[in-house]
Parts: sequence; structure tokens; C-alpha cells
Amino acid sequence: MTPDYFSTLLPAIVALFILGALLPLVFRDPRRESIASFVPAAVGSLLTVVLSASVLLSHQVFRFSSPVVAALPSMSLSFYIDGIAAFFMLIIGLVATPVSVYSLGYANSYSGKHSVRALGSLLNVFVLSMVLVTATNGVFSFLLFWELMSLASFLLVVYEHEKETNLRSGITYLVMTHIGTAFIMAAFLVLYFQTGSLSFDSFRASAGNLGPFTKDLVFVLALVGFGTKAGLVPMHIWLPKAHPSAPSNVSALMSGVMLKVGIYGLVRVTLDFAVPSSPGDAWLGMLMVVAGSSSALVGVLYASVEHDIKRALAYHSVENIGIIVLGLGLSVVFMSYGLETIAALALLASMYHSLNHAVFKGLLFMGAGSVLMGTGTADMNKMGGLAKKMPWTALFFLVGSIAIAGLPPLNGFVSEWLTLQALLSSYQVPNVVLQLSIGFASIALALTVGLASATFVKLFGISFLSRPRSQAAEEATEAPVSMIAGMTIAGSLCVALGVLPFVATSAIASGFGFDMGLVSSYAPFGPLTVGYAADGLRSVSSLSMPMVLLLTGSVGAALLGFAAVAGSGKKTVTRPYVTWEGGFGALGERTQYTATSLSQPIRTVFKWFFRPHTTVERDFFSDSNHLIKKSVSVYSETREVFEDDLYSPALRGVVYVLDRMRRLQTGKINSYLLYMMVATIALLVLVVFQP
Amino acid sequence: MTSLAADVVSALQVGAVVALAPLLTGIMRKVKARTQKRMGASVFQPYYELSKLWVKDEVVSESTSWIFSSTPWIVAVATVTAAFFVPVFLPFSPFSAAGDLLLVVGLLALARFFTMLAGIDAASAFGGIGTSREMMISSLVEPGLFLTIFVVSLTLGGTNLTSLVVAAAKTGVVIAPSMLFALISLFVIILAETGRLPFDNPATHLELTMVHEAMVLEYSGRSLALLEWSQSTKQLVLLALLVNLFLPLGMPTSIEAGVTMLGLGSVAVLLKVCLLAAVVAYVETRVAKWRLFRVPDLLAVAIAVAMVGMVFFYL
Amino acid sequence: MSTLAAGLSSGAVPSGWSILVLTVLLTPAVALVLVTLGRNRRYAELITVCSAILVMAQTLGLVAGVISQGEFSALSGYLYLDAFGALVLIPIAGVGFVAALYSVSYMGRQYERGVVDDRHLTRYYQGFNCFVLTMLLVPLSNNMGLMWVAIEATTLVSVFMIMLYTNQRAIEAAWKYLIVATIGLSLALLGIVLFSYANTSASSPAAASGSGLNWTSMVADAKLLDPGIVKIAFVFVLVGLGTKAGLAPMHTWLPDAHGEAPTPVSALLSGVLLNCAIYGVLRFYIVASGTLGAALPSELMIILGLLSMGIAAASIYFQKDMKRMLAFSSVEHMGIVSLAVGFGGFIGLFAALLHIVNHAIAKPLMFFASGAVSQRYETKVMSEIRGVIKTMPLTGAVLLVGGLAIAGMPPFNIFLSEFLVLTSGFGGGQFVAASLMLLLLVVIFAGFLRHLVPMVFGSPKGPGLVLTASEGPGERGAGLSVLAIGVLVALVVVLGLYVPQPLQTLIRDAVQVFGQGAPAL
Amino acid sequence: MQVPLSEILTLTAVGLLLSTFGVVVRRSFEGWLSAYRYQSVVLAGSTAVIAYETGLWEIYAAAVLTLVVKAVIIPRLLVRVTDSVKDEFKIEANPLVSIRLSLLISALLIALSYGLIHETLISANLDVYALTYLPVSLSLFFIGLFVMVSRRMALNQVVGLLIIENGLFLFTTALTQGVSLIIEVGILADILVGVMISALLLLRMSQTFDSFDMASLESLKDD
Repeated sequence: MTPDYFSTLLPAIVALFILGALLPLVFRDPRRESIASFVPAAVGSLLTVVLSASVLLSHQVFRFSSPVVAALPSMSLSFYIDGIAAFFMLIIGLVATPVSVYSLGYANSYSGKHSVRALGSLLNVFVLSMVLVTATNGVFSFLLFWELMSLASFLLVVYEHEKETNLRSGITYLVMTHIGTAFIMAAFLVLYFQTGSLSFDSFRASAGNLGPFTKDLVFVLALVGFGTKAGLVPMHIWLPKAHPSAPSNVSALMSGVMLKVGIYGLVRVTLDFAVPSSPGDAWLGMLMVVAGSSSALVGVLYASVEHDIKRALAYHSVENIGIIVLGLGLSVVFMSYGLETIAALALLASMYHSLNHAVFKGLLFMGAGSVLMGTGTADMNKMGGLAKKMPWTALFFLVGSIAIAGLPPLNGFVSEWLTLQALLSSYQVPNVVLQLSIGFASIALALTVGLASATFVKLFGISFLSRPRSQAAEEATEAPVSMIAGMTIAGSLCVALGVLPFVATSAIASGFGFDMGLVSSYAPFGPLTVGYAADGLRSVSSLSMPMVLLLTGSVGAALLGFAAVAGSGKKTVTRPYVTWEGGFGALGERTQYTATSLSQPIRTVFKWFFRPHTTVERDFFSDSNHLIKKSVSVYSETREVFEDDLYSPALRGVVYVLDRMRRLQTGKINSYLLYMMVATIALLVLVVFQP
Repeated sequence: MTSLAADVVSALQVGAVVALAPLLTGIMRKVKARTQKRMGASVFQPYYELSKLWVKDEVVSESTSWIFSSTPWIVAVATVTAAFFVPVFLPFSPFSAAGDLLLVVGLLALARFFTMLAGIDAASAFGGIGTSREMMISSLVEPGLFLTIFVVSLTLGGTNLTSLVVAAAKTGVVIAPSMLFALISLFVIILAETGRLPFDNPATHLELTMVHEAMVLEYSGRSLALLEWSQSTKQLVLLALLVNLFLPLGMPTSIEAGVTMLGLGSVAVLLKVCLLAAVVAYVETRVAKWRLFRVPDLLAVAIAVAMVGMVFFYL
Repeated sequence: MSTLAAGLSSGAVPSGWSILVLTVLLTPAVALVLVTLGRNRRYAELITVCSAILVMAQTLGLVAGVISQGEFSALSGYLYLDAFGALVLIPIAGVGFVAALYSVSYMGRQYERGVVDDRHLTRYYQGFNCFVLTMLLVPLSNNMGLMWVAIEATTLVSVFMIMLYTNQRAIEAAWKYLIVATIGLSLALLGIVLFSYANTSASSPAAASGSGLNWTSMVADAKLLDPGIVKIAFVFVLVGLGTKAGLAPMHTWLPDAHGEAPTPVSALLSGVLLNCAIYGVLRFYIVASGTLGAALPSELMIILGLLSMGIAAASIYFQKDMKRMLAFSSVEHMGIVSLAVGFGGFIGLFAALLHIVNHAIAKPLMFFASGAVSQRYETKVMSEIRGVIKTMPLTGAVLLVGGLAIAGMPPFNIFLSEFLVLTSGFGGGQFVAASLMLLLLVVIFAGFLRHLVPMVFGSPKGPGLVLTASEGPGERGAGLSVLAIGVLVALVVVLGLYVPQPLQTLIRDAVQVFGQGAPAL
Repeated sequence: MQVPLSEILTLTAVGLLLSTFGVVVRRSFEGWLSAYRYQSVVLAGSTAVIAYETGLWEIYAAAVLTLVVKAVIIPRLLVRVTDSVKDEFKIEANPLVSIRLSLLISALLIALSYGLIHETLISANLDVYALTYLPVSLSLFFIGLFVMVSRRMALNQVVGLLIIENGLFLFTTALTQGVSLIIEVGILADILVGVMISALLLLRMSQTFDSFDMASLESLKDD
């Protein structure tokens, strides 16, 4: 892999995205605008895949420094694409490509109502900034692109800015992410205090001789900062607001990719700058484990009772980020005890899940987008029967659902298998407390997995199966070809990553430079293997998805053969007929289960968490007789625990203080002069009578 | 033995499992009937029903989609595939190299996933009831199940089923305390998974008590046959798994043990499974179905017991 | 008078530069005279713009001179220009230039709306030139007494400018401004006199040459000065000039004055005048840290800086009036500057000086945009302004860019300098102060966004507004204002990405003036 | 007979402080003006003394300027500006701080200024003028400021401003016997212009609000 070929590739990518950002501005007609913006975006994303893939294959770090220097020598705009960066660029490219294709069709749903041009160019800027964040090699440029990313995504969130709610969620998003940035900046600047240079190279160089306190400080600051962007509990509150507000293709990018950029930052800090080296660092890993598992649980719990399809998906992002961070935390714990092999395993699991989540969450949001486009609503209680109206969308949404529910044979299962194996390997940690707490943390993960599949039964079942619940769903139409194409790409990625895991595992292994502890896991078509070795017992647990697929296929064939043979005696016919209505006459769509009623048992079981507030209104035929009711209507809403119990009180406190402070501006000139007098005398006393 | 021979053997094993599964169901029904002072139908009744259903016409609700019609096949394939990875009669499955305990759980979960979807698809309230209840139970079963697996794989090493079964066979009769707790929790979980009382009543046709039955209510003919068959296959596989992991008495410690030992082992497994099935059936006559929202308490018990098991292992 | 004549006859450095120093001062003076003679609106506008251009040109010449051959003085040491002075000179000339351009369209529109008449306009342009003159004098004067006179003069002139609209609010603002600023400056004078006394009593040559008030001589023998005197002297100067620079808790006049002044004047007030005042503070900071060591003065600067940021944060969060919000953000940014100086070190001072320039670019931009908006919506109350991006797309975009820049969002220039400030803070181990600054920055960001986003986006309330969705009627001078705003936007973006080489060298030299050599990093 | 210098200086200092107390005590505008006039005369006197001792002609000029500007022009100007206003607006009916308390605080401020000067400047070799006048000027400054803080009337604030300026002037002349002349001139000119502008503002105020009560100047605030 010749460097010059690289150094032409990166500028080409940048140029393409900039072209995509500027070109639409010259057109007037929405159709042309969307082509002019999304075709370059697609090509650029494809090139990003190429670049990252070639870096991963060539096992070499690619440096590229531009002449631009912000203000000081060490604030130069230089790029450093190692395996880690390349892997996350791969994620970006893999999701951005189908999304750009998808957007070609999706953007037209806005033509006339909003400026397609703005959508197109902002989307380009958004993707470009994410690519550059992963590529950059200095604190200043990192923060620059990081905030550019936040800015672009914010503008996309408030794209439909007539709705007050969108504006509010946009503000929440921007402020939260800015707080996160503040923490990140603090983390980096603490490192700067150590190294005296703003370039990441110096951070890498001094990663070894970082004081324990400094390391902890950097680590925690980074966890909070990047966790905010990644949507880690309890910093996640912006996420379920922002993703539904944004256009669906943007939600796909934000949820699929942008959260991963947050993970990238976390990985960069944990693996490069503040590397865990001694058992003293294990608690940092446990911190991540706890944060991760609670995020997973909280996310999936909220998702399970949500009936807005996009909000539900957003909460699932919280869940999956939780699983990813759980894996990362495990690998930190293992690293700090020097257990290289299982540390690699945990990291593999976490990164694999990042990749998977990027793909299937992108797919799901695209699916939600075409449902939105087809029916004009995001409320599942108004959907139903779409499997017949939009078969392709239904198919791909089902693929995504199976993948995210962690069911074989799709990619979600593989990464969850790895995560569970990593958890099972925690017996090697020579510390009973950690062993037990990790073991108990696995309960949260297991519950999460269970609830996730239940939730996606609801998501897919209610929106695509049974009968239409509204006129809109009745008249839903299939999405245009470009959108189907986008979903096809993502869907096939889901399948490929599921049945051919070695592709991803080898990419990750070369990206993160594992010593080949689980070597067979990276061999083509080889099974994933995890060794077990403790007091006399040795065994190898392995999973070979191609084999499984083969087996499944043959079983299926055998079954069909059996059916053909056994059924040959008498020809059976299949009669369509109305659903059995229990003798009560025709069933209306009102008699079906809705999303809300479907999740009612779960809501009841987890009462302590949701604290649902239910009001029942009864309408009687006569006040004398309360036995015969005309109608009973039940309203039930669950509380946002974090907003009500954590953020609102904090905010109230801050606002109170600020309110007291601003009252200094009394408007009375006497008080103004008094301030001056007091200030003078106070300062005089300070300087005169200070030692 | 050669890999080809191994494959053939395990294919035979799976064939046996699939073939004997309805018999097990029949036995359970019989035991249940007897303990309820009824004669009960013949133990082969399930075979009669299956063969009858197999050749019957189907009535399919017109509000269903392809999910509904494909579900029985997917369920059957998933279940049978799962059976391939489980050493039922022999302490060995050649496919352990391709998939482990977690994969088995995953495949069964896939089957359940589609069953739940099919329950909604027919747009009837019964299916909805079934699915929503199943959603709750299945998601609550998950943690207990995984924690049990955790304890088992800690005690017996890894998640590779063959080596697990072999290790269990090596331990012989004596059972580690952690395993004992795991056994209790796994028993409860299998009751839930296979839809037995007190979680679900396989014999009911009252919408108030139905879970699994409600989901498959709309099915008829060959589809129903497939579903029932897979259900009993799943039941057999899980019971066998429990037996082989926790009550390895008589199971040879290696596939090289010789044909007689293997034969004896297989017979022992069969007997133990039947015994266990009888116990399950007996339990069913003793307990009534629990109110839906008391089910979580039972599952919580399972989780807690498994946690205690883990503590016992580590301390 | 004799000394004055002597100074004129024998310029300390008989070079073309000293002549340029005099001419740059003379230009606005001449303009003032001309405006006064020809009492005519068009004429006044023309004169003012021309003089602004001339001043700009000569300033650039002076800066080039400073970069090429260091400092130089004129008028027998009364006037003096080094890199630091030049750095402050640039915003004065630059903002003066754009403000002059903007005035033509803005005041023209006010004239058409009948808010002002010809008499007002003449007075406005007189005041404008006079204001520029006095402000130019501040960084050019070496004699601190002269500088004090200049600053006091700026107060008086700007009071006149604020009183242009003789409504109650204007009078109230002017009164408060006058009283508070005068008190502050009297304090400053106490300090200055103390400094000069310390100087004369300490070093014989200074006393002999009677140049005890000259900054050059002060800094020359800073080591000899009596620390006791310098201590309280610095406190007096800090509080006094700090009042003019809008450092809390002496900032109280600022929101009223900036809020009520005509928009171009507000731009000058907060874009430039504050710089002049903080410039004065820093001059004495240099001397004081020369005498006392940097520790004590830095401590004071940090205290006042944090206080200013805190109060600004509170007031911005709850602000209702657009211009007042901008005024408070000026308080914030002055706080940041003094904080940066307090952090010190090469990066800190570099950041402080860069921030002075950046603020002088971004704030006028914001005032211009808000002026256009409030003229269109006929209110300054932010809750009544909605959907600017729809009613006036260009201005809306500018408002968004400027607002994000002011709030410290990359890729705009303010972020660059704020980042450097934080870098110096953390790098200097001042974790507490730096973290507080970070926190306050976040709060201010939140407060700003809270007002800005609904103003820019959302759907406009006024029914008439949407129908006439365009950039105001194409009245005279609209082009000029667009030009002014365009220049500022370009600068905001470019300086956000990198600092041009000449500016960098200038700032480095200015940092040298602080006795800080050896660029770190 | 020859009176020792220090006695004269002390005498003038006492005079200055007393006149300041006069401003604090009196309630009516005329009262303040007369107190201020008296103070300015004493100030001019003390300046003249310094001039006589140092023999610098600039300080003589300064003394004359002080006498003319502060004792004659400014009071006239203020009277001219305010004669249109009704008398009840020229009386400090109820100050924010009661007169008695104000007197106490002024005393404290004087103590503070003396303490400050002796704490800090004792090390520097001050001459007799400085030693006498610096504390006085500082207390003039603070008391003037305090008057502005504690009174409601705009007029009163102007007077406070004037006292502060007096303190400033005294401070300057006492500390540095004549900083270079143009600075002196500039400072004086600035002060004069400042007072004129404030007078103008007073006029505007009396037209717009027809009162000098600060209460009418509290519309600009944050809430």
C-alpha cells in the first residue's frame, strides 16, 4: 500500500464531501439538488470504506499533515489514521453509503415543504466532520471537527424548525453535547498539563508514565464527555429527543454512526492515552461496566413501553451503546490485570457490536423512515398491516429486528455471543469481588437481551402485521427504489456480518493489533473460539456461523422432503377465511392489540421503574347504576425518571443561583456606586493586609 | 471415530429425538391423567393427532401475512437444528465445534420470536394476549437462564456442550452445591420455557390461562402439527440437557466407551428423561396455574437461586 | 506649551512613522471640523466614510512599521506606539471603518423612519469622528496622564452619542454611564498619580526629565518602584479602568449604555472602547507585575475575570432584551481577557490579545445583525422575534453564525482564543479557575442558545413579516452594510481556523512587551 | 509672626474635612453648594500654600484656576441649570442612610483613609504635604462616593462628584508638586466638561421627568 495513494485518497474524500455540500446550492429544483448532494456523498463514503479497508489490510499507520496551523505550532492540522481510526472510519463509510443512496429518494418527501438543498449540504458536512474527527491527530483539530459534527447534526435536528418541540429537543441536544465537549476538553487539557503539548503523539508517548491520579481524572472526564455523545446513562436524555426530531436518514446517521464516534473517543483514550496497566485501574473498568449495563437496561426498558417507532429505536441505541461500553469496560478490567487474551476477546466483542449496531440501527431507522414516508405517522398505534402494503420495507425491517434482537443467524447474535463469552471469561480475574459483580452485571445484560427481542416483536408486529389501525396505514405505499436500494445494502451487510464473522473479526484484529490469542477466530471461515482452562478442566467453546447456516439449510431441506413424502397421501388445500372472532361478530381494528396494550404486562412488572401514572375515566349510562358502563377510557403515561428526578432538580438549583446573581442589576445607581466602593475597599484590604 | 461416522451417528440421534418427542408428551399426559385419577389417552395419542393434522386442510385468516404461513417451518427448522448441538443420548455431538449452549438458546429464542409474531399477525385479540404474556415471560426467563448457564460453564468449563456433558459425566453422582442451585433454577426455567404449569397450561382453551396456546390459536392442519411437534421436540431437548448436565448417572465419560456402555447410557438417559417428565406432570397436577403477575416472583426465585449458586462457586 | 512646541520641533524619533502617528490622529479631527462646517447629511456621511478609510490605511501603515522596526515614539515621548499598542489600534480603525459603513445605511433607515432628523445626524457624525479620535489617542499615548485624559474624553463623547435619542431610557442610561464611569476614572487617576509618584520618587532620571508619567520610564525602572505604593496604585487603576472595561462588579453601567446607544455606537462601545480600557489596565499590569512579581496582579485579574463571567452568565440566561444580552456577553468576554492575563504565560497572554481582536470582530457583527433585526421587527424583546431565517434569510444566517461564534462554538474565531485561554489555565496548573471558567462558558452557551435558536428558527409571529420576506427595502447604503457584515463574517470564519502570519508575529511581539519571551509549545 | 507650615497645613486639612461634613449634614441644594464653594476656597488656599512653599508657578496657576472654576463658575452653572426646577425637588427629604449614621460612616471612612495611607505609604519617603493631604484627599474621595451612594437626589450626586474631584485635585497636587502642566489642564478641562455635561443631563432630566429623584431613573434593569 503506497503512501502516496493514501495521501491522494483522503483529500479526494474531503473534496467530494465539500463538493456535495456546495453543489446543491447552485440548483433550484429539489430533484437535482438531492442528486447533486447525495451522489457525491455516496461516492465519498465509498472511498472512505476503501481508505479504511486499505489501512486495515496494510497494517500500517497513515500520517497526513496539512500546512494549516491554527495559532501555535502544535495546533497544526495533521491526520493520523491507525487501525483504530480506520476501523471507525470503516463504520462511518459502511453506514453512510447506504444512507446516502437512501436519501436520494427520501429527500424528495421534503421537496416543497423544506429546502432539500440545506438537508443535502448539511448531511455532507456532517459525514465529513465525522470522518475527520476519527482521522485527526491534535486536540484543537479534534475539538474543531467534533463541534462541527455537533453543529451540523444540531442543524439537521432542527431541520423541521416550525415545530416548537423540535427546537426544544435541538437546544437540549446542543447544550448536552456542549457539556460533553467541556468534559472532553478538560480531559485533553489535563493530559496537556502532563505532556506540555497539544498533539496526540505526545499523549501517546507519555501514556506509560501517567500518574495514577491523573490517569483516573482523565479517564473519568473522558467517560463522562464521550459518554454524553454516545448516549450513556444518565447523560442520554438528549438522545430520545433528538433522534425522532431529525429526518430519518439523519437519525440513521446519528444513531448508527455519530454515537460510534463517541465510542471512538472513549476507545482512543482508553487504549492510547490513559492505558490501564495496574490492578488499580480495574475500578475504572468496573465503572464502565456498571454504566454500560445500566444504560443497556434503562434503554431497553424505555424502548419496551414506547409507541413512537423512532423514539423506541432511539432508546434501543442507548441499550446497544450500553452493551458496547460494557464490553469495553470488561476489556479494561482484564487489561488492568494483564489478561491479554480475554481483554482482546472483550474488545473484539465490543467493537464487533459497534459495527453491528451501526449497520442494523442504520437499517432500522431507514425502515422507520420509509414507514414514516408511507404512512405519515411515527405512532405505531396508527400503523398495522404494512407487511402487505410495503413488503420490501417489511422484509428489511424484519432483518434489522432479528439482528438487533441478537438472534441467530444474523450479526447481532455473533457480537452478543462474544460479549457473553467475555462475561463468562471473567472467572480469570483474580479478585472475588470483581468476579461476582461482573457475574451479577451479566443479569442486566441477559434481561436486556430478553426484553430487546420482546420489544422488537412489538415494533415489527404492531407496525407491519395484523390489520391497518388507521386510514393512513390503509393507504400506505411502498418506498421508492433508491430507498429500497439503500436498505438492501444495509440488510445484506447484516446478513454478511452474521454468517461470515471472520471478515469483521480479522478487520478488528488487525485494526487493534491483537496478539493472535484467538487466532483461529480470524482465519477465513474458521469458527470463533474461546478457550477455557481452569483447575483440570480444559475446553474450547466455538461458534461457526457458516456451519450453522449449512446445518439449518440441510435441516430445512430434510423437513421439506419429509413433508413432500409424508403429505403425498392426500392433497391438502388452504382456505383463507376471517380471523375467528370468538362469536362476537366482525372484528374491527379497535379489537386488536396495540403497542401500548402489548407492552402492558412488562410495564406492570417494572412498575417500580416506570412509575406509570394511570387515570381511568368511566362513563355510566345512569348515575344510579354504576355496574353498566357506557365507556371506560384509560390513560397511562410513564415518567422520565432521569429528567424528573435528576436533571430538573439540578437545573432548578442552577437557575435559582443565577436568578439571585442577576438581581445585582438593580437599576439603582446608588447600589452601582456601592459595588464600586465595596470592590475598591475590599481589594485594597486584600492587597494591603495580605501576607 | 471418523467425522463422517460421527455425523451419521448424531443425525440418527437427532432423528431419534424428533421421533421420540411426541411419545414424551404422551407419557406426560398419561402420568397427569393417572395422577388425576383419569384413565387418560394412550401414550401414542400425540402421534395420532400429528398424523391427523398433517393431512387436514388449513384455514388461514385473510388478515395474515407471509410471516404467519412461514412461522411453523421456521420454528420447526430452528428447533431441530438446535437438537443437533445437544448430546442427548451420547456424551458427544460432532457439531459442538460449530455451536454451543448459547447457540442452542439463541435458536430456541428465534423460534419463540416468530411464534410471538405469528400470534399478532392474525389480528385477533387472543393472539395478542398470548404474545404480550409470552413477551413478559420470555424476557424474564432470560436472566435466570443465562445465570444458570454462567454457573454451569463455571463449574464444568466453557459452553461447549460435548465437553460440558463429558465433564458432568466425570463428576459422577456427587453434585457441587453451585450445581445444585443451578439445577433448581434450571428446572423452574424449563417449566417456563416449555409452557408447563404454573406458568402456562398446555391443556387449556380458556383465554384467561392461555399463553402458548393463544399464540398458535389461529393455526390448523399441517402448520399446527409442525408447531406441536417442535414444541415437544424442544421439551425433550431441554429435559435431556438438564438430565445430562445435572444427573449424569450412567452417562459414559467418553464416546470411546464402547457400544454397550453407550447403549446403556442412552437407555439411562431415556429413563431419566421419562422420570423427569413424570415429575413435571405430577407437579402440574399439584399446583394450579399462577396468576400472570405472580409468575415474575417465581422467575425471580430462579434468578436468586442461580445467584446463590454463583456465590457458592466463587467462595 | 513650551514643552509641546519642543516636542513638535524635535520629534523623539525623527522618522516618517512619527509623522504618520500625528496624521492618523489628525484625520478624524479634520473630519470632525469638516462635518461641523458643512451641515449636510450626505456630505457628513461621505466625510466620515472617507476619514474612516484613511484612518484604516494609515493604521495598517503604522502596524507594518511596528512589525518591521519595533516601537517608536513621537511628540517628545508623549506619543508612543509598540506592538501592544498597534494590536489595539487595529480594532479601533477596523471597527471604526465597518461602523462608518454600517452607520450610513442604519442611520439612513432611522432617518427615513423619522426617528432622527438632520440636526441629530450632524451631531451623530460629529460625535462619531470625535469618538474615533479620542479612542485612537488611547493606545498612541505614552504619557499615562494623556491616556487618562483620552479615556475620560471617550466617556464624555460617548455620553453625547448615547443621548442622541433624547428619550427617557437614553437619558437614564447616559446619566448612569456618566456618573459610574467618571467615578471609575477618578479612581484610575488616583492610581496613575500614585504610579507616577512612585516613579519620580524612585528613579532620579525620570524625575529629572519630568517624564514620571511616561509608561516607558515606568516600565524601565519597574524594579525600583516602591511595592507598597504600586500595590494600592494598581488596585485603584484596576478598579478604575476596570469600570470602563466593564469588569464586574463595576460593569453596571455597561448594559444600559450599550443597550440604549444607536447600534453602530454600541458596536464601537463594546467592540473597541472596552479594548481601550482593558488596554490601559494591562499597561499598568505590566508595570505592577514588574514591581511585585506576576503573582498578586494575576490573582486580582483572575478574581475579577471569574466574577465578570459569572455575572454575565446569570444575566445572559435571563435576558429579555437582545442588545442588553450582547452587552452582558461583552462583560463576559472582557472577563475572559482578564482571566487569560491572570493565567499568564506565553499562551495566556497570546490568548488574551487574540481574544481582544476576536471579540472586536464578532461583537460588532452581532450588533449589526441584531440592529437590522430589531429595525425589521421593531422590537428588541427577544421573545417577540421569531423565525428570522424565514423573514430575512441572510440576516438570519449572520445572526446564527455570529451568535454561535460569540457563544464560543467552533469553527469560529472566539473558540480559538477561548481554547487557548483554557489551555494556558490548565497548562499553568490553575485547575480550579480553569474548570470554573469552563463551567461558566457552558452556562453562557446554554443561556445564549436558549434565546438565539428560537429567534433564528421557529415560525414568525407577525403576520406581515412573512409576506415581505426579503432583506429590507433596497434603500441607500444597504450595499455598504452588507459589505461591512460580509467582511466581519469572513474574518470570524477565517480567524477561527488559523491566525494569519502577520497578526501572529504582531501578537508575539506584543507578548514580548509583557516581558514574556520564549514561545512555549 | 511666623506661623509654622505644618499648622497651616493641618488647619486647611481640617477646613476641608469640615466642609465635607457640611455637605453630608445639609439637606438643601443651596446648602450643599455653599459647603462646596467654601471647600473649593480652602482647596485653592491650600494649593496656594503648596505653590508658595515649592515656588512652582504652575501650581499658582492651578490654585487660581481652582478658585475661578470651582468656587465661581461651577456653582453658578448649577444654580442656573436648576432654577427652573421646583424647590421641593432640590431637597433631600429622606436619604437612604440617615444623616446621623452618614456622619458616623464618614468618620469611619476618614479613619480608613488614614489607616490605608499609613499602612502603605509610610515606607515611601513622603514629604509633609503628602503626609498631611493624602489622607484628607482620600477621605474626601470616599466621603464623596458615600454621599453619592446614600442620597436619592441627582443634584446631590453631582455635588458628590464635585467633592471627589476636589479630593482628586488635592491628591494630585499634594503628591506630585505639579505633574506636567498640559496634563493638569487636560484633567481640569475634562472635569469641567464632565460637570457641564452632567448639568446638561440635569436640564434634560428636569424637562423629561421634572424631578431629580433617582426613583425615576430605575427603569433599566434586569427582570
